[in-house]
Amino acid sequence: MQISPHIGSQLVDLCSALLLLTCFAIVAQRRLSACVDLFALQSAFLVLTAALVAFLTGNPHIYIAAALTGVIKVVIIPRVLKKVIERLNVKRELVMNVNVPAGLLICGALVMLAFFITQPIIPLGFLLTRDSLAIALAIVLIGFFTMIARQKAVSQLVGFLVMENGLFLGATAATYGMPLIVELGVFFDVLIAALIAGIYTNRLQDAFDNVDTNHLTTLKE
Amino acid sequence: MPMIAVLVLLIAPLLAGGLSLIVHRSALLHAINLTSMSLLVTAEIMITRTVLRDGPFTELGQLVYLDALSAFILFIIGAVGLACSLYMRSYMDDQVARGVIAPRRLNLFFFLFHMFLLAMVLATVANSVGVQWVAIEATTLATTFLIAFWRRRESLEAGWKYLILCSVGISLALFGVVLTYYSSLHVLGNVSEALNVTQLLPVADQLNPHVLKLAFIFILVGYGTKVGLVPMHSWLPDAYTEAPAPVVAMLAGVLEIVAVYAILRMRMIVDHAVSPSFTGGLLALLGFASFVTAAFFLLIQHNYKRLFAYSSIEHMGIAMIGFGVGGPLGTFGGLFHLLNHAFAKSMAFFAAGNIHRRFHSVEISQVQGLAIAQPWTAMALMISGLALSALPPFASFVSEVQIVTALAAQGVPGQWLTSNGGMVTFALSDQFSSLSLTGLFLLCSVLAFSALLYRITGMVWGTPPEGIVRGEGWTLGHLPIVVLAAALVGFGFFLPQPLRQLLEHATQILLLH
Amino acid sequence: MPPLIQTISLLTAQVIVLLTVSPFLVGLIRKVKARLQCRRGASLFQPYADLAKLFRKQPVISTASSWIFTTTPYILFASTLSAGLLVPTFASQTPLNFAGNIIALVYLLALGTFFLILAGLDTGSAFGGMGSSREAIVASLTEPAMILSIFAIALTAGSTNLSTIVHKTALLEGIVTDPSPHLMALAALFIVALAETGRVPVDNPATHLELTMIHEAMVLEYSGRYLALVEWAASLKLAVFLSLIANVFAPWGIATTLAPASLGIGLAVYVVKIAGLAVLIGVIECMFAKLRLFRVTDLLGVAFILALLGLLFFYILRS
Amino acid sequence: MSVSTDSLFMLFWLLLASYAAGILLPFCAPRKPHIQGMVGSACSCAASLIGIALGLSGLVAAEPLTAMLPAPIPLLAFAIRLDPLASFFVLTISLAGLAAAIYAMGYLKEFHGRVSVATLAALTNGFLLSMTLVVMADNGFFFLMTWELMSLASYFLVVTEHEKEDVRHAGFFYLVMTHVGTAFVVLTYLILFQSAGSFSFESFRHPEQALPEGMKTLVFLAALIGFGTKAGIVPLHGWLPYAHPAAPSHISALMSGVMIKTAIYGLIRVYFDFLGGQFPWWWGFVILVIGTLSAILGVMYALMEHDLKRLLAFHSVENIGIILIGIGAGMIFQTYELKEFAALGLLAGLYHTINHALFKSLLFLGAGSLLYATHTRNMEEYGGLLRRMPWTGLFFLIGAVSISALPPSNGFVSEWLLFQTLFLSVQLPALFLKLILPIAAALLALTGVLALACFAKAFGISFLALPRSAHARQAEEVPIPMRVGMGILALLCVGLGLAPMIVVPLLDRITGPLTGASISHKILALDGWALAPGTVQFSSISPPMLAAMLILSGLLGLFLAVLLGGRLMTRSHKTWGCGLTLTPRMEYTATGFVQPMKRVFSTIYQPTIKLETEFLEESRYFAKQRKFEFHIEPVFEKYLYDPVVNAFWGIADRLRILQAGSLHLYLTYIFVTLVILLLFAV
Repeated sequence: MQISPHIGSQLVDLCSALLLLTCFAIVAQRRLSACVDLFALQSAFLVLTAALVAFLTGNPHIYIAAALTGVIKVVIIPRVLKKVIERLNVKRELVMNVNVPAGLLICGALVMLAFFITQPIIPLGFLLTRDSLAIALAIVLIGFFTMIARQKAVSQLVGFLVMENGLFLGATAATYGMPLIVELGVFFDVLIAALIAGIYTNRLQDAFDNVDTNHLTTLKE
Repeated sequence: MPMIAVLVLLIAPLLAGGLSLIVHRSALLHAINLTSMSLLVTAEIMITRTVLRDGPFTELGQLVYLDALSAFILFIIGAVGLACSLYMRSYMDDQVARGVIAPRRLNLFFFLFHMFLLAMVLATVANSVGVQWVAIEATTLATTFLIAFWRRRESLEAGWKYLILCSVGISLALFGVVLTYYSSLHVLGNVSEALNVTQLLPVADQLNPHVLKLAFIFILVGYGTKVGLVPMHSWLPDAYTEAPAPVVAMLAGVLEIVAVYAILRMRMIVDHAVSPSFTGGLLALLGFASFVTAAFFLLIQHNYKRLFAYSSIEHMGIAMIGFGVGGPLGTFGGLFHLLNHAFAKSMAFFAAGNIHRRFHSVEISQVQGLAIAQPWTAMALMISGLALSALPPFASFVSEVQIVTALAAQGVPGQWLTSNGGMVTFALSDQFSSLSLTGLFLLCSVLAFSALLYRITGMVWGTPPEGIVRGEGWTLGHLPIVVLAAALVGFGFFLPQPLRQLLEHATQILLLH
Repeated sequence: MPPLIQTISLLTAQVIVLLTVSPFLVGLIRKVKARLQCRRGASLFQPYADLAKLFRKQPVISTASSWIFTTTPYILFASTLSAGLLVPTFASQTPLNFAGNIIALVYLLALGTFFLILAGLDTGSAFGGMGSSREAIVASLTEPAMILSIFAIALTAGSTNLSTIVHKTALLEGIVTDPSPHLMALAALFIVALAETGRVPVDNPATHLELTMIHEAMVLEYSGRYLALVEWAASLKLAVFLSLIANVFAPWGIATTLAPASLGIGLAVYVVKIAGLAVLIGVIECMFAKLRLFRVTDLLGVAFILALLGLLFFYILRS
Repeated sequence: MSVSTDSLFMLFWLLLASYAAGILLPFCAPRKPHIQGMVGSACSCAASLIGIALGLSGLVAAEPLTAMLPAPIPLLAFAIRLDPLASFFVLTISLAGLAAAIYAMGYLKEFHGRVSVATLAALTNGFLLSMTLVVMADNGFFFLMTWELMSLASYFLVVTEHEKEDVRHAGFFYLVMTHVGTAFVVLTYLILFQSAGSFSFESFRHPEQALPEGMKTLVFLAALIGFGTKAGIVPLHGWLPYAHPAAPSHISALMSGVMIKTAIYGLIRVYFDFLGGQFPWWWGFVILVIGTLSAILGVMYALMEHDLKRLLAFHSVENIGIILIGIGAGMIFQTYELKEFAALGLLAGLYHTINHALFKSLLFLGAGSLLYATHTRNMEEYGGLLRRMPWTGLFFLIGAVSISALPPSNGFVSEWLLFQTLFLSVQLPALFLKLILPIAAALLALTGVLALACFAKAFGISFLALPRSAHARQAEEVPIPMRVGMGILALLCVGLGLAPMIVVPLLDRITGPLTGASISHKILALDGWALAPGTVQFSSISPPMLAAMLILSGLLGLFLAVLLGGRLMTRSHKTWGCGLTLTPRMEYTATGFVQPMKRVFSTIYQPTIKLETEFLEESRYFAKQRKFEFHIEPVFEKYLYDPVVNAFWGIADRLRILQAGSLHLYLTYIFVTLVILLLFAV
């Protein structure tokens, strides 16, 4: 079956927008496990987008990328994180560095920033993926912001992973996927990084008996 | 022939890493380590000769790209790596003997060490910018446990900070890579080689400048975190304080430089499309930020490892200023300074390791009369201190003078503030402003000098406190110190022909051929 | 008469004159003071008798002292006499004019002072040290004023060579053009002379009260021929300064040629002039009390300012 | 008379070789301290002798020796040029070096077993070599290299006895000060580089585009601060009184005698050679004022010192000031195109430079001998040493006479020339300067007399009267080599005093090219027997004649004594101590000696005096013991050095907050940087 490029681009944009929405949701969400779920959801949307792009452009290695994403980010990593959360039994983010409304406002600003910055280079993009580069950048920035705004190690991890999602979106949507070898490398790294972080949180728990990263301030001038 | 060399480069560490997991005698581990290192060095020498003889070449089907610049970086990796391996012999055994680390954890240590090495080599030889990114991220992952190797609370904290900050930075760099790809697509089409330097360089001038600017900023901030440029430097002092001496020597001596190399590679591409003054301005800006900040922080250090950490930041800043100012002189000086810093700093950390073993404290106030307690180490510390404060007869003096001269003569390339938003324009290359920058440079160097030598002389001179053993026997661990010192002095007066050629070719490469 | 013989004879003449005249000046000053204090006082030629007696006496040397103590009198004598040879006395053209100008004279005298200070310290007695220390401060305070006043004079005469100055002024060059700076310089130099030669109000040569003495304290341990030499040197110094002042500021009548007649006249006039100055000093010594050591600064400050003003006037008048 | 370039070149290589040998051989020598010391000293002796030959032949050579080694590294070129100016300083350095080396042969015994003599000897050679190269360098980069090496070598020599706290402090203070100076020297050369486009001195002389006025001023100031710090001009002199005493005495002699002179070399090189002697009048004025200040303050602080080596260090400040007075006057005359007078001023300055090098080294060596014999530097514990150490005493006395500029010593000649220069200010057009120069002369005179007082104190308290401590009582004359070392310098002091007719023409070969006026034939009157700057009518002096006069009239005195007194017999007896037997405690102390000065110049010293009296229980009229403390305000430390240091510390301390340890903060840094760069830089 064949979809007109126009509609295709609409669809891709829609998916990207959904990704962005989940970002906001994550920023707003206080409960950690919910955050993780939202991340899983976002990854799912990401898979969807990737698949869509793959289908529309019909180059196969995006399928692989999509599949990998599905396995790693929808299944494995959320599992790991849940485990960590259970073990540390931290349910909710009690204190945040930035409260939710302010956070949301800032995120809005970040989105605008992303559009402002990418606006001159959007025309270069393919027809399919008009705005997803901007959205990708927005997601990266929001993920980054989440890491700053949250205190618990886990939620910082989530923020980091959100960044990664943004990057992946950029890679797939804006450029129809990086060269395969790079993709693989990236996935590998992300996986390892997540695992290592998981291990660390455990160790931190053992050492400091909490994972509130605000307590990590013994090393300073 | 080069083919083999390249294979050796990649396989030796891999193999060594694998073996380190299975063997269980420390002597054997060290043997493996030394063999792989020396293999690496020989391969490096072969490659250098090839590069100098018939210029850049690619291997393994476009996967590997080697030119004078990467050969130069490889040379540093090899030299410092070998020195570290020699030093580790006595250091690690001592750690095990004193029960600081369980014998079985040696395997893990060596495994990670080799992986670390492998990742750095890969990052240096990779043709594709993407693969390079993967490798650099890998270095983070490999080192984060090395840094936290002494499972103390502080080391955990340091490791965590290192992991988070560097990963975030690296992700930003990835976005830069994506953007590069994004721009190259339109010229090269959607091919898997579209990220290869060999492909990008020829067509670089057709790439979209705006995208490249964005890309470069992401890359700079990303890899800059790895280099430890202010304000992305915050992880560095903690990590350097907590990690075992040989690891720090590698981090400070090599890893930073590999990251710088990654930035320079990207810059080569960007400069074709955008005027060099853009990248140059940014580099100089961050360079100065690092230099100034570090100079002041050096004043208030009471822990000798942190002291050296900040001096690393300082010297990376100086090198960045060199590259930012550009021109044959600035670039040459920058590269040369990287080399000198690698040698001096690794030496400094070897010394630090020895001191810590003898005095059981990282507090400067606890250490005195080193000249009597540990003559060799005292010499190493003094020499590295003098080299790090850029005094003759050490090579760092030459490179720093080259850089500051370039700065005074050319000033910082201007107009990096002209944005599409029509920002303020000011060129910092007229005589007076370049002089004022020179003044700032000199002021900071004096500050850094005073701070560094105040602490170091305080440790070296005087009489050692009660209960400190006096005298120091010669061990294998002293060999690298002596060799590095000799090299530092020697390069201060004349550069061996091959090395000089290497540097000059690398400079040429960075100056858009 | 061949020039060499001429030179030597002139030199010997000057040496003899200085050596013979100087004790007389001391005697004269004492006499004047005595008279003004309604005493008869000793004869004018008492100082000669004193010297003769001292030379015959066997000196006592402190066991604590070193060769510095015994050589100092000779050095002192030598330096003062050499200084004297640079100053024109009865003839305006001294043969050794080329050997040193007025600065050389100042430093020759300083040489003597230096060794005298050392000698004062050499015996180890507290008096000597005290004298030396005070001598040092007085000397250091006189010097700047001296140099400035000398410079003022040098300007008016266009030379720093004494003999040249005197000769020119004697032939009525320079002096008449601008008297005011000359006057200032004269005043300054006179004060300096009082200080340098250890007269009241700076020092009192007659006293032996440890709290007040400067020069006397330094030479307290000297006796016999050494004391004789020191005393003679002191009077020589006085003679040098007086002839300096006399000839530089009032060179009239000095022998400008080497004709025997003019030389004779020159000699007579010279003796009269310095005798007059000696009387003046005597009078001053009676009129003023000795200043406290730390008041001396003010006096010499005045001298400095005067000299400076002299300089200023000169430039203002000339330009 | 001219010397072929080849022979010069050979001498130069010989010089390098022997210094290199001096650096290496001590370590190769057997592990016996005295052998190592001997080897090292022997090498530096040989090298210094060659250096003297090189310097002399360089002075008279027809054209300067130039040599250029292939540049091994971009920008760095090992280029040397031996023009008269350089040769003069090579000569000066080598003369002092020779004496110090011979002296060291005996003096090093002091260090056997305490420190590594081999290192000490090697460093000494390195120090001398670097100094020699500094003045020979013909390339800015090379100059900076040798300059820093010189500082470094001297630093390591200063901290030879690093077990002592004060030595460490002194060393570090010196290191930092000299580095600050170097920074300014670097700045100087960089400014010159900007318009010259190369570091070679030739291009500095003839830059591609002319230096703008503003830049010239910057060069002037930067060079003044940079070299001034090394020279120890007020107020940058802070390090001298610490560093010079801390070093081993023969090193102090070299540092104080010649190292600070390399700064004078630098100043002359930059001002007269690079800038071609074209400057506004206020440059010379500034130099003159700084010189006068340094001279006065230097000698005044010296007066209050009772640590012999500190005293000498302060006198270095004074003499640098005197040299600068000459140079400053020269510059002023140069401004008004009075080239001959300019030459005279410069010549006087250079003459005093070599004189100071000689007598200051001599005095430091003397101080070293006292230290060697008594193991203390405190004057109050000396006394009566002239009888125990006759030779040292004699040499020290000669040094003292020279530094007090008394005839017929060399110091007298140079200061006399200086006075004449200042008196020639009559010829200046500006009234202001007409008045300033004579006042400088007056202050110079004051300096001279204070120096006289100071050395009367130094010699009198140390060498005369009764020993004031057990140290002094047990003192013995120092070994032969040390005496020889001092003797050479003493002879030179007298020689240069008596033979200006030889020195002046040589100096004229330097000042002639620099100022464009050759004056030796004008100065030398009466076929060389008299010096007459200006004209014989204006002023003249004949040191040999003065000496002759002194000797003759001395003999006359002796003759009179014999004539009038007959047999020269003496009786010796204890000094009369008012009825008590004389003890050292009755003697005048150094503190007592300078008490009047302290009172008269109290505005400068700001003295703080503390007197504590502890009375007997029975009666308040009898003091059991009294404690007298007296300090003079360290004005410059308090109002200049400390504030600067504290300022930087303060800033650094406030910056701590940047590194507060919070991960979020660090993340924010990266985030903000990224955003800002994205917004502005794109």
